[in-house]
Order: sequence, then structure tokens, then C-alpha cells
Amino acid sequence: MIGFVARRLLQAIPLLIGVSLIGFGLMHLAPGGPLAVYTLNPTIQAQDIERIRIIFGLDQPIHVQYVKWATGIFSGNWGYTFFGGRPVLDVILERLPATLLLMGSALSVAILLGLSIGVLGAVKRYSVFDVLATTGALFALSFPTFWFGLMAIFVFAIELRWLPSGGMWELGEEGNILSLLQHLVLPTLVLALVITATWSRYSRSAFLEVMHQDYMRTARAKGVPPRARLLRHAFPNAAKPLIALLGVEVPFLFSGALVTETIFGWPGMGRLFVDALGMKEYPVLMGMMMFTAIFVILGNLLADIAIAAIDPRVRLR
Amino acid sequence: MAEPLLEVAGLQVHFPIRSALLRRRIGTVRAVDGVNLSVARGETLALVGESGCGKTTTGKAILRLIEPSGGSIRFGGEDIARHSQAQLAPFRRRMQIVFQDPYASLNPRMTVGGILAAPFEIHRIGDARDRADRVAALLRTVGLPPEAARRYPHEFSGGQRQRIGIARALALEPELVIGDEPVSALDVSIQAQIINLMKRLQAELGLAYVMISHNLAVVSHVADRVAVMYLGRVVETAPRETLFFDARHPYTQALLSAVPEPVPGRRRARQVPQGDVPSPASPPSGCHFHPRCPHAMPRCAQEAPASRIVASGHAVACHLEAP
Amino acid sequence: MTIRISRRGVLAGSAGTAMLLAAPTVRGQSINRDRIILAMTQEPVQFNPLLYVNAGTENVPEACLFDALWDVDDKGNFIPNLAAQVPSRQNGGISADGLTWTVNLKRGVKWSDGQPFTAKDVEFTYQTIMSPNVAVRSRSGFDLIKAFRVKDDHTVEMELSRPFVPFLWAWQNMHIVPHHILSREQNIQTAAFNSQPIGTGPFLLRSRTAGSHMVYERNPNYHRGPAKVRQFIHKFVPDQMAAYGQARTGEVDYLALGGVPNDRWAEARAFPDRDFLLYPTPNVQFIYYNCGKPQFADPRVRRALTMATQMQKSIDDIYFGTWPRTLSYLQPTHWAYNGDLRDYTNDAAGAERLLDEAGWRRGADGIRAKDGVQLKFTMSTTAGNVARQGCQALFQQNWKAIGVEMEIRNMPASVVWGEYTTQSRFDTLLVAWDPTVGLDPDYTARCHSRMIPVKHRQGSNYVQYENAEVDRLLELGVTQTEQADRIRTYRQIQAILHEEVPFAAQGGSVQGHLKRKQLQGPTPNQYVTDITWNVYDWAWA
Amino acid sequence: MTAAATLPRDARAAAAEGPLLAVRDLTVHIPVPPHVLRAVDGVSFELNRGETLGLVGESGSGKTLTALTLMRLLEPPLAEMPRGEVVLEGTDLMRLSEIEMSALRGRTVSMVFQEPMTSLNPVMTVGRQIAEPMVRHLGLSTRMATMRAEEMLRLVGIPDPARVARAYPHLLSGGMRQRAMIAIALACRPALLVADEPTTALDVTVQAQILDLLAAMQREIGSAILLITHDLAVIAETAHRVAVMYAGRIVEEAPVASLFAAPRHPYTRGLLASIPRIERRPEPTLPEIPGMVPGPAERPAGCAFAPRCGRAQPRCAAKAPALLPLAPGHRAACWNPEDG
Amino acid sequence: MSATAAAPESQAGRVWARFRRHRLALAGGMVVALLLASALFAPVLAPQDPTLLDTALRFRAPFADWHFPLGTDELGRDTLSRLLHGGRVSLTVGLVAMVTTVMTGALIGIAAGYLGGIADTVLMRFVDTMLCFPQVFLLLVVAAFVPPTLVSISLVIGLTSWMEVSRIVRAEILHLKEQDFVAAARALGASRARIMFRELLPNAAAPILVAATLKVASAVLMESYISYLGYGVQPPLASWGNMLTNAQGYFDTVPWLAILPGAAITLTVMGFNFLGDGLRDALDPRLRMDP
Repeated sequence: MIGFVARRLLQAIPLLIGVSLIGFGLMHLAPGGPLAVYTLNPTIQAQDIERIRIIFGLDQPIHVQYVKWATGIFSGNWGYTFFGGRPVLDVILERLPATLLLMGSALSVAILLGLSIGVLGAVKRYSVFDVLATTGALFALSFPTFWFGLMAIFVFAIELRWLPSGGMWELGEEGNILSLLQHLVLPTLVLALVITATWSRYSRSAFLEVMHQDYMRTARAKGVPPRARLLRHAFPNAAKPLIALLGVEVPFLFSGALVTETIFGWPGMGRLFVDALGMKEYPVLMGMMMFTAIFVILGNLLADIAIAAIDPRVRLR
Repeated sequence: MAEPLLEVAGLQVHFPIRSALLRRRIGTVRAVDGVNLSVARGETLALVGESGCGKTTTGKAILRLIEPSGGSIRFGGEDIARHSQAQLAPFRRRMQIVFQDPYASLNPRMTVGGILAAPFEIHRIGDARDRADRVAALLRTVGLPPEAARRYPHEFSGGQRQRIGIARALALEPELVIGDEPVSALDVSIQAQIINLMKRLQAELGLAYVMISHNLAVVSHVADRVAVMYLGRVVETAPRETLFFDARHPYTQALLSAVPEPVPGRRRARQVPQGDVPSPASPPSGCHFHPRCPHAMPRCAQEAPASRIVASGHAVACHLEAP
Repeated sequence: MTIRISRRGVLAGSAGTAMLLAAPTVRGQSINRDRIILAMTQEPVQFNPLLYVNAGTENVPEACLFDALWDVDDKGNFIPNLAAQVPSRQNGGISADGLTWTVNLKRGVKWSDGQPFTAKDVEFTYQTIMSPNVAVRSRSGFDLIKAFRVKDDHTVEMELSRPFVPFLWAWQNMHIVPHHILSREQNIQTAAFNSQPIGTGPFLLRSRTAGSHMVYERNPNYHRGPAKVRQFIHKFVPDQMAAYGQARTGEVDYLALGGVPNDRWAEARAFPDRDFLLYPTPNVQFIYYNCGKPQFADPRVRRALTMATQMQKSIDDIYFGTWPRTLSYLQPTHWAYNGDLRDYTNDAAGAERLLDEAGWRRGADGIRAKDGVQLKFTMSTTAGNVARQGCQALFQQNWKAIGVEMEIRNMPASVVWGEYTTQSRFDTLLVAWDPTVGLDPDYTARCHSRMIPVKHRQGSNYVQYENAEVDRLLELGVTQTEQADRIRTYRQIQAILHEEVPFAAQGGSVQGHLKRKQLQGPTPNQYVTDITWNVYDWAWA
Repeated sequence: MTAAATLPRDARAAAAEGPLLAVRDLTVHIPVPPHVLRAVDGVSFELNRGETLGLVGESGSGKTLTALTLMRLLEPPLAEMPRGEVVLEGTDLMRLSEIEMSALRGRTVSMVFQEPMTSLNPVMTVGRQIAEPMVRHLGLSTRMATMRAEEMLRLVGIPDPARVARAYPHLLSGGMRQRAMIAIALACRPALLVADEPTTALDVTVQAQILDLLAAMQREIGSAILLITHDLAVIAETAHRVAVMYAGRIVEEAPVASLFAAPRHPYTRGLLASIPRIERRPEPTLPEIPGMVPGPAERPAGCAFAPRCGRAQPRCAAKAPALLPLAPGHRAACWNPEDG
Repeated sequence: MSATAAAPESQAGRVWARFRRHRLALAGGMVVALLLASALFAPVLAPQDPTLLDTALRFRAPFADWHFPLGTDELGRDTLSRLLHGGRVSLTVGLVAMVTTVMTGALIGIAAGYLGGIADTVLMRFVDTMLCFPQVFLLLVVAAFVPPTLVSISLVIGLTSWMEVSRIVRAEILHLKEQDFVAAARALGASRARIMFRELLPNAAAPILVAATLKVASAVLMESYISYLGYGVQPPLASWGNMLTNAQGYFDTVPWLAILPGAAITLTVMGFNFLGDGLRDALDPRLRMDP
């Protein structure tokens, strides 16, 4: 187990190097750059732009810039933002809790709902419920998230005024759990919608797959009644691919959170990314890419460990 | 004796077992561990043994479908064990294989005509018209109508597919055909048809067969000589009749006694070996069979017995046969 | 196991949902007179006034936390702030040759950490601006200072290399930073000060919730007297519609910058308990013609293209008539605006005649060409700006009618305003910019022939416009100290630009702000980008 | 638990009380547009207590479907297809609800499947899997059932039962798994054990062990066994009586000695002849049955074997023959049976 | 059980028979066919030039004026014409992106799966690396890299979403290459290329086909996302995504401007999703209904 974790973490190093190289290359080779923001300032002149380019180190060859950045990362220095000169790690970490909260709550809702719908669909295959659930899931998957989000704001926040339209807290109510929950409802539902749909489909097929296995027939042949077959025999086996999915889902969640946060003004990493991308805050963008990559790697690692815990055949090698 | 068509000496196929952390090689599965065989032209050598004994690996290694780790494979006098793919090309025409599973061995997305024309396309033999003629002839040879060429494999029964598989193996007019359990997936009534077909083709075309099988009864009908494998090693080689009626190795004897016979009440006093075949990843020391052997001696656990010739064409690797 | 935990979480969550739906919604109905909540769509990323990038957004912390030497009020008058009085010829602050400027500083001003404010801070601010290691957004004006002398603790003297009237503007826009803190920093770029600022301003930064809002607490020792509310909250609502919604419900007291969407102005004006403020900005929106491209070298082409556009219609229908039409780079309300200019747009026939005359004749495919060059070009602006895209579509149609093909090629802001603009790679741009030095009519950086960055590595004359007469007038304008002289000079410049159209002005950008009726203080000021310019004065009625 | 199920009994004595299992006119017709696949076509047979009936047939003959049907193990949509009666100890299984059937499965009637590698739940210890039916049907505590599970493992010849009970299936060899399967099936000492190709996937030496084990367990527990296989040699060694299936029907049924000594149906005879045997001087060619099993569309109106039959007469193609007694206990469905 | 029974119909026939039973899939297929046809014939079907604007006629409601059957937008352009032409753009993006995705994914998947060894390790590490980026991240970063044209957006979407396909294909190839027909081809001396593209590829067609239909759906959605975030197809070219973006400001006052393109996106994505689902059921032997 320790050996496995160690090896996976070792394997993560080239992966992270790859991510950083691709990310760095894409960003720096792209036209435009952080200096464009200064162009909007009426008093700026060509000589000012040149001076700032040198201060930001953008005049150096790209490989020199990369090596400088990478050495920084190795010594725990994630660099400073171009605009504001704040440590990148601080900037990211102050946004992280909000994103994790949103992702966590959306994921919880989605897993619970999706799993229930999927299992029920698998058990009552081709029933009215199954057809409705399948159709509904496809329907949900066909909605652009932002469109659904805007509709939700329009209906629940503007017309009905049941829920706040955005933000995380009522001003001055920071720390009030009720206020937080009120603000959490709409973005959670919007983000959860698509994941629920995905999960219901995956869990349906995972259960269908398991229920056709020989050992399920064995369980039936020894007189285990349907409910116990589902819970004791099918569930642990079906959970495996779903847990693997959970690991793979991380980047997808980030993508979804990005759009959702933008719509609902949720102060998380998604908005930080959109803002940083708009301003070409390379250090922040790089930091976030590394962060999500680390999350993805950890997510997959945890999923693998969980799978090994469930399935004795899987040895962590 | 004339030079054999195929002579395999000391053939080894090893698969590495790698460590968790750095994928270092920490062990070896000796799937095939020093196998010696020879096949004369027109002869059938049967390779028998239980699952995991390495018989299929041996067969595929001879064809270089699996890379051998050591030993020599002399085919027509030339050692092909280390030939490059390009050097192998001419040998591909001279030896072919028929597989066990008639479903998996035919490409489901190709017509039978396409499957049978592939050998000619690969070796650039003839033009399209010529190839079609050849395909028709092949189909006739294995007892199928030429119209079969237009159809897809799934439209055929298992026996018919196996005929197609045989036709493909014969397309390039090989001298040696390796049959990897060619009838074990078939129903009994079909099995007889295919055995008869293969025997007929052997007689007509002068083929040599290496017949890999776990079914001793089938082997007894097709083989000229039999080699018995256990955990990567050949434990006994003998002419057909000798092996079935005068087996010397305890494993061969056990195997024979376990074969069920379609005669009610003839349930023989079995000397069925206890336990299961051990894993080839961690075979027992010395003679691999010693933990299950009724005649095991202390020596058997320490020392692997060498193969000894006990009679003409009969070799046994057992300490009981030690002088 | 994961799934069980999450189930519990969700159960708690759904119980919560039930509770909230049952809870009464009291949000935003009553006024909390202890604080003012200001909403904007963007979030400031830093609070060091020397380093700011987003004009408008970062002006808020700047105005709350810092002071400049003097400010500009809504009439365009300079009013002293940290300076005891605004230097002028009359009060002896400016020498007769206009080269020596003396500033007397207010006494008894303290930094929020209790340290006294002195001339050293002003000197340090100047030095920092000129330091090669600090990414100050602009040195415009400051680069003319030949010598900076601290006469005593409360007097500084600056000697300019040449007379430069807009020098006043340079200092009103530049807030003073504390010498005693920043001089200790190795690297001002990454100093902790940038996120924990210390200033002399009317407010202190109390807390900051990234992505959400910032809370300011009143500075009891403010040199102009303490602010009238205890708390000032700057809230970020990234979606304009959402922000407008919050201003309607009262979740925020004042919606500024971005403001009310143009199509909602009529609606917003009608709210009985809200004030709708028409807030002019210094920005003017232009079509930029790249005079360095062969199609646009001939002023007649630029003029003909401009004639063909339906400028007034674009304002009426796309900006819902909310913008004033302007014919120069100044808002029509600016003191130097040339009111004699005549709008020649919406004249397709005239445009066709002019193009024919210039030798651009329609080809077989209906597109005009001359010497094998077709009158075909691209127009770029920030991708995703719906209103500008609407304008582009209209202009495209206008030009198609006269045999000119324009292709819209919009790009993300960081691309289009990058080297694409600064190295003059565009054909045409649709762009909104404000004058170069505060609200001074000086436009040297944008249209002097020495200011073409691709040629001279300085300036921001991205359209590569060259005209010797304009150059001469620009050089003259900055030396004239009498407003009447200056008006004459700049009207002349505007007239030439109106003829030769290196950039065709469309309209002056105006924002619609919405505030509670009871909120006093927010006052439109077209001379600054800073909507909180008088934040120390804001109060509840 | 019925007394009958627990006590080992003399098969012949039990037979006097009437059969344990009576299958009557079992039919499974599956619509496979545009055809109807008559997968099981009016199958009837009886099985006495403590007896082993071999059900033999080639692939596609319907033997496995018959077994799954009488266990009521078909999944939807197939579950709706079967007709006929399956009377076990006086109860028609076809009329039971799934819950009622669940109470019977594993207790009165159990099943062992062909694939030992996939038939055990990979994420449950072997011990738990054996204990499960005992907890469910016999009301044992988990602790008791686990102890009994170890006993069962010892009974099926597993050398280190305590260790194996705690092990997961993937650590066991094929033979060991099949033993564990048998332990599960016999845990509640069922009256009937259905064994569907229990040794087909195993090596020949292990097959011999498992067949011996089944025989030993039958002596110990007294269960009747329905042994389904394609291998006549396995039948010869294990069964008391044999039923031969071809294309969904039973074509011949007889005591094992009688069938092997004097098969009356041409198909049975052909089948027996085509089995290769170890002989000193084998014939140069094996006797073969020409042609192949007909597909669902090609199944003739009369005897399904007629097209391949050397003794076929015109009426064979016209009308399917009934399964009629030709000698005591020996029935065959043939218009023109072989001589006895 | 009945496997030996030789089926008289062809494989395609059986697939079609299974597919036909899937009524939603059939409906999806029909919707897709209709959409493709309407996009193909958009210039003929559209009553107006989609870029022709007349602000005097803006915000006409649908069904109010037969000149503008579905009303007009904020610049007075005909919504129906824009929907039809927008469909052309969105579907082009979807199809081009799908082809890019499938070709890249299949090629890498086959190469990794069949060649194994170092090639496999390197390629799959590359896939892992790409998977570490949330797709929207990559998409936006790359979108900032190239000017947003129809082709570049399609390629960008395609090149950022092939990883899943390559994993599917690789898994399929790993399974297939152990099959004896591949060994047979090798025994005959077939070259690697022949084995990869003639023997293996056609057998991996089913999952590729399914992935392809689903990729069209996700690419259409993706285009609307990046349009929403301001990096999409540029005006005056109408795409459903940018129609939606433009309609954002009129969400509460002129809702049909947002509802119509939103519905078009949903319809398209659903059509392709149902089609893909039906194909999956029809092509995946494990989910067969027949015994």
C-alpha cells in the first residue's frame, strides 16, 4: 500500500511536468498577453509597455521563463501575480474552500440522486420509470449549464424571490449557516443537474452489467431475495466502476464549477480562472492548472485505493 | 532417420513479474522451461497437458507469435528463434496454425472470402481473380460450398468455422500445421468430422501436425507420437501406443486414469492426483510434479529429473527411471 | 464508505432547503444606515495605487484608502487634497516660464498607522514611479520632471524639462504612498503592502473576501474630517443582469460601473425609490482605421467609410439612445469640444461619390478596388461585447451597401489589445478610449507622428496617423497656459481630425447608475474614471 | 427442513413414494423475429430421491435452458416464456412467486454452474457465501453459519477450511472454487441439486476429483442430482439414468447401462459412436454424424434429427415422433428405432 | 445457447432490427436527419438573409408576422433564418469536431493498444496529462491561441476531447488483439499496419461509432459554452451559442430570443444522444435482448 502510493506519487511527477509544460507552452505561445490590459489605460505608451514587459520577465526566452517558474515551484514558491503582486498560492487557496464546498455539495446531491435513479432504472429495466429516467437524464445532459443557470436565476431569484441570485453570503452574515445554505441551493442544483444525469446513466449500466454476472445468478440460486441481492451482492461490485468514475470526474467537475461560479457569482476558483484568463495572469493560470492536476491525480489515487478496499482482487501495485 | 522438419531444443518462454515500486523485474513465470521436441515430415506430434502447462505457449512460440526467451527452433534445418520479422516471412508460408476458438479466430468484420484471400494479399500472390479461384478451391478442400466466400463468419456454425480456419491455414500450402486444441470447442458429433477432415488433409497434402490438446482420447486418434507437458516441461515423450498403454511417468499415468470413459460401471480404481496444478509463477522445486506424485521421493523435491531415453522414441523425465 | 457519508450530507442539505424555503425573505428591504453597499461587476486585484490596472475598478480602493495631491470635481475644477492649495501662476505655485512647480502640503495629515505624512512620501512616490523595477502603469507627465527637490517637510519643488500644462492632471491621478513602509521593501511589486495597504484616505481596509466583497471601516483621523458612514462595502457581482437585479431588490445600495444595461434605462428611471444617475465617462468609442494599411492611406477612403456609417442610428438602436453623439475624441460636454463640427455620416451616396473620386471603383463582384487592391478589411474588438458586435453588424451592412467588404474578427481582450493593437496589426478596431492625460484635451500620445509605437517605440498612436500640422498644434497646446488659447488650438486639431478621420468617433460612453434615493454623495463626474472620487462625502439622507 | 432432505435414503426405496421432481411438458418458445426459437419443446422427465439423472445434449439442445427454467432463474424478458409444470415435492414451481421461490432455492433445490471462476461473488469471502443460505433458510446465527461453512468446506475436501473460509474467491484455483460452489449448493442439504456442466471448465484430473466428490456428497446428503453435460463419458461414470436431448426435445431416456449398451435412437447411437476412445488400434476414421444441428429457421416439422439420420423415413420429416417406452424404463422418440 | 444457429440475416440487418426496437433512438435518428437536412438546405429554407438587420423591426414576437415567422432579434434580424444558419454552423462545429476527436482518439488508441510497450506508455501518459486539464480550461486557453473561426473552433474542440475516445479504443484493442484472428494474421505474416487498420479497426467500429454520435452532441454544447464565455464563433455568423449569448440581456424581457436557440441546442444534443444510445444498445452484444 505504501509502496503503491509512493509509486503513484512518483509517477505523478512526470505527469505534472507534462501538464506544466503543455500549459506553459500554450499560454506563452498564444498571442496577446498580460500587457494587453495596460493598453486599455489611456496614458500608457509603448515605452511603458516595454518597461513592464521586462519587469514581468516576459522579455526572456520562453524556456528561461519556464525554468524560472519551475525552480520556484520546486522550492515551494508558486510565484506572484502580475497584477497585485500577491503570492499565487494565497490567491488560489483563498478561493479553494468556496469551490470545494460547491463541488462537494453538488457531487453529494448528484451521487445520491443519480445512484438511486440509476439503480431503480436497472432493477426495473424498460419500465415507465426507467424510460422516463433515461429520457430525463439525456434531456438534462442536453441543456447548456449556463442556460439552465440563467433560467434558475430568472425563476427562483428574480420572479419568485425565493432564493438569492448569487454570491455566497448575505453581506454582514458571513458565518451564518442558513445564509450560506440559501446561497448554495441554486448553484448546487445547477451544477448537480448534469452530474446527476451522468451518474444515473453510469450507475444504471454498472448495475445492469453486474446483475448479469454469473455470481448474481448464484446468489439467486441459493435463495437470496431481490433486495439483499441488490444491496449485498450487486452493490459492492457495481460501486467499483462508479468509484473509478468519481476519480475521473474531477476535471469535469472543475469545468462545470467554472461555468456555474461565473453565473452565480460564487467566489471560487472558477471565477478566478475566468478573470485570470481574461487578464492573462500567467502565474495564476499556471498555479491553477497545477492545482487541478494535483486534484485529478489525488482523486484517481483515492479512487484506486477505495476500489482496492472494496475488491480483494485489486492489489495496489 | 531423416532430418526432422521441426526441431525444438531447450525452448524457453519466460514472462517477467515486476515489482510494485519501480517495475523492476523481481521474478519470472517460466511458462515454457526448456522444451525439446521434434516433428518429422508428415507426422503428427501431440502435445498434451492440463491448463497452464505451457503447451499453447510452446505452440505459439514455435510460430514466433510469442517471443521465445531461449532455445532454438530449427525449421527445415534453419534456426528461426532469433529471426527478424522480415527473415521470418518465408517461414510464415511453411507453417501455419489452427486455433481452438472458432469464434475468436475469424475476423467477424471480414467475409470468409476476405479472410481466405488475406494470405495471398499479404504474400502478394496472384491477382484478385486468381485469388477468388484459390479461395473457392480452398473452400472445396475443406468441404464448404464456394458461395460461402460471400458470407460472414457469424453465419456459420462452429464446425463450419473451424473448417474455414483450417482452409486459411492451408492457403499457403504449409508443411507444418500447429493445431491448438482445434476440436475442443466443438460438439462431439462435429469434433469427429473435423478430426477426420484433418486426417484426410494430412494424408492428401503430406502435412506434419503439432496437435495441442488436453483431450487424451482425441489425441489417441490422431497422434503418431505424444509429448506430455507439466508446468512448462515435457515429462514424457513416446509413440502413441507406448504412451497410452505403457506410460512410465506417474503424471502421465495419473492423467490417463482421470480420463472418463463412456462405459458405465467402468469407473476404474483411479489414481487421481490430489490437489490442483500449481501456479507456473511459483512451481514446486525439483520435479514440479512431486507434491502430487504418489511415488515422490526426497530427491524429487531437490533435483529436477533429466529426460532419459527408456526405449526407442520413449523419453521420460522421472527419478524413478534413474539407472 | 463515500456514498454513505454523502447521503447524510445530502439529507442535511435537503432538510436545509426545506427550511430556507419556509424562511421569510427579508433581504434588502430596509436600509442599514450604518453602511453603504456599492456593487460593481469587476473585482480589484490590488490596492497599491501606483500599480493599478483596471481603471474604474481599482479606483475604488484607491479613493477609499489613499489621497492624491489634488482632485478634480464634477465641474472640472481642481480641489486641493494633500496639497494645501492647487499650484497656479496666481498663487505662485507655477513659475512664470511654467517650468518650476512648487507644492505646499497640508500639515497634520497622518497615515493610518499613525505616522505623519511628509514631503518625503511625495518624493518617494515620484521616485517609485520612475523606478525601472516597478510596473507603474504610466510615467506620462512625470517623465518631464528634470529635478525633484524636497524643500522641507511640507514643501516640494519640481523642475520640468519643458512647459507641460497637463502636469496637474498627472498628479491628480497619482495617489501618494507611504515612504516609511514601502522604502523597506526589496520589491514593491510583491510587497505585502499591496494587499494590506496603509494610506491617508477616508477609509481603512477592514476585510476582504476574495471574489465576493471588501469591507472598509471609516478612518476617524481623516484629514478632511471622518466619513459620514461607519462602513463602506464594495461588492462584486460579475453578471451585469444579476447586479441590476440586486440593485432593484435593494441588496445593494448603489450599482455603478457597468451599471444598468442600456435597454433597461427606461425601466430604471421609473423606480420611485431609486435615483437613476446618468454618468458620463471620459470614454469615447471610435472606429480606428489603421492608416498604415494601403486601403486606409488615403484620407478620402477613411472619410467615405465614415460617411457611409449610420452613427446616430447605431447609438439610437444599439445603445438605446443613451449615448451622446460626439464628433471628436472629446465628450461634447468637454470644455475644449469643437461644437462647429458637422456630422457628415449617414450619407451613403456621398460616400460612393467620394470613393469613386478617390479611384476605388466597383468590381465585377460588387466590391470596390483600386490598383488591384480590394476594399476589403477586418474589424476587431473584444469578443463577447454584444453591443459592439451589434454596431459591427450595422457598419458591415452600411459598407456592404457601398461596395466595401468588412469581415468581423473579434478576439479575447488579452489578444486584441495586445500586440495586435500596439504593433498596429489590425485593419480597423472598434474601441472605446479616454483621452490620454486625465481630462486634459492633450492628445499627443494618440495622434502625434512621433508616437507611433511600430516606428518610434513610444506613444500610443496605433492608427499610425501622421500630419505635420497636427504635430505642431499638439506641441503648442501643452505649452499654452491660457484656457482660451488652448481651446483654439484643440478645436483646430479636432477639425483636422474630423476631416482626415484616422479614427471616427461614434459616441461618448455614458453609464446608467442606480442608487437608493436616500443615498447622498454619488455624483457624476466626467473628468475622472473614478466613481468614488468623493466617497468621503457619501452619506444617508 | 424436511426429514426427507436430511436423511440419506436408498434411492430405490424413495422411488416407491413417487418422484421427487416431475417435469411435465416444459416448453420455452422464444420469439426471435421472424422466427420462433423452440429452445425447449415439451420436455418431460422425472427424478427420484437420491437419484442422479444425466441430461445430455450438444450445444443448442436446450439442456441448460431446461435447468434454468426449472430453477426459475431466467431473467426478463425470457422469464415470461416457459410453460409446463415443474413439480418438486408436490409443489409446482412454475406457479410460485419470486419470493416463494427464493425461499425454496438453496434450501430444497440448489444449483452448481459451469464456470467456477465467475460464479462466486468476487468481493465476498468464501465463508460468507457458504454461510449466507444457512443464515437465510435455516435461521442460523452468522457465527453458527460461519462455523458450519467451515465444516462444509472440509466436507467438500478442502484441506484448510478455516483459511479458505476467510479467503476471497480469486485466491482459489478452479477446482477449489467448484468445491466451494458445491459447498454453497449443499449447505442446506437440498433434496435436489442441479449441476449444469459442473466439470466442463476444469482440467481432466480435477474433473475426476469433482465427479468423485459429487458422488460422495450424494451418498452423504442423499440429494437427487440433475447432472447436465455434453460429455457422455461423464454421464456414464456418474448417472443412474440418462436423458438425451436434441433440438429442444428429449429423444431418448434410459437407465445408464441400458442406454450405453443398446441405444435405440439413431442420434444417441451416432453420438456414442463418434466419441473418441483410447484404443490400442483405433479405426483410421472416427464415425461421424453428418450435417449439423439445425438452426431455428431450419428446424423441420417432423423429427429434428431426420435430415442427419441414416434411418430416416418419409414420415420422420412429416411428424415428430413421441417419446415412447421401448423396453422397461427405456423410452425413445423415433419412428424407426435401432434394435435393442 | 442458440449461438450455433446460423442467422440468415446479415449483421447489419440484425443491428438495424435491434436499433429499430429502440423507439427513442429512432426518434433521435429522425431528429438528427431533419436537423442535418435543414442545415444543409438552410440557404433555401431561410426566408431572409440571416445577417440582414433593420433595427426598426427589432424584438418582433414569434408568429406575429409572416415575414418573420419566429420573430426578430435585438438588431431586427430574422430569428428563423438565424436559427437555420446557426444550425449550419453549430452542426458543422459538431461534425468537424467529432471527426477530429474520433480520428485523433482512434489513432492514438490503436497505436497505444496494439503497439504496447514504450509507445503505449508514452501515449497513455500523454492522455493522462491531457486529462489533468479540465476541458473548459484547455478549450479557453487554446481558444485564446487562435482567432475564433468556424474551423479553428471545431478543431480546438476536437483536439481537446479525444482522450476519452483513445481510452475506449485502446481498451477495445487490448481486448481484440488477444483474439486469435489477430494471431492468425500475424502467423500469416501480416504487417502491423495491416493488422491495425484492416483487422482491428473495423472491429472497434461499434464503440467508435457510438462515441462519435455522442461527441457531436458534446461538441455542439461545447461551442455554446465557449460562445457564452466569449470565445466562440464570431458575428455576424450566427451560431446557436452566440445567439444565446446575445439574448442573455433580454432573458426576462424578450425570453424567446434565448428560448429558441436553447431549444435548438437541446434538440440537437438530445437527438444525437438518443441516436448514440440506440446504437450502443444495438451494437453492444452484452446488452442484447435476445438469448
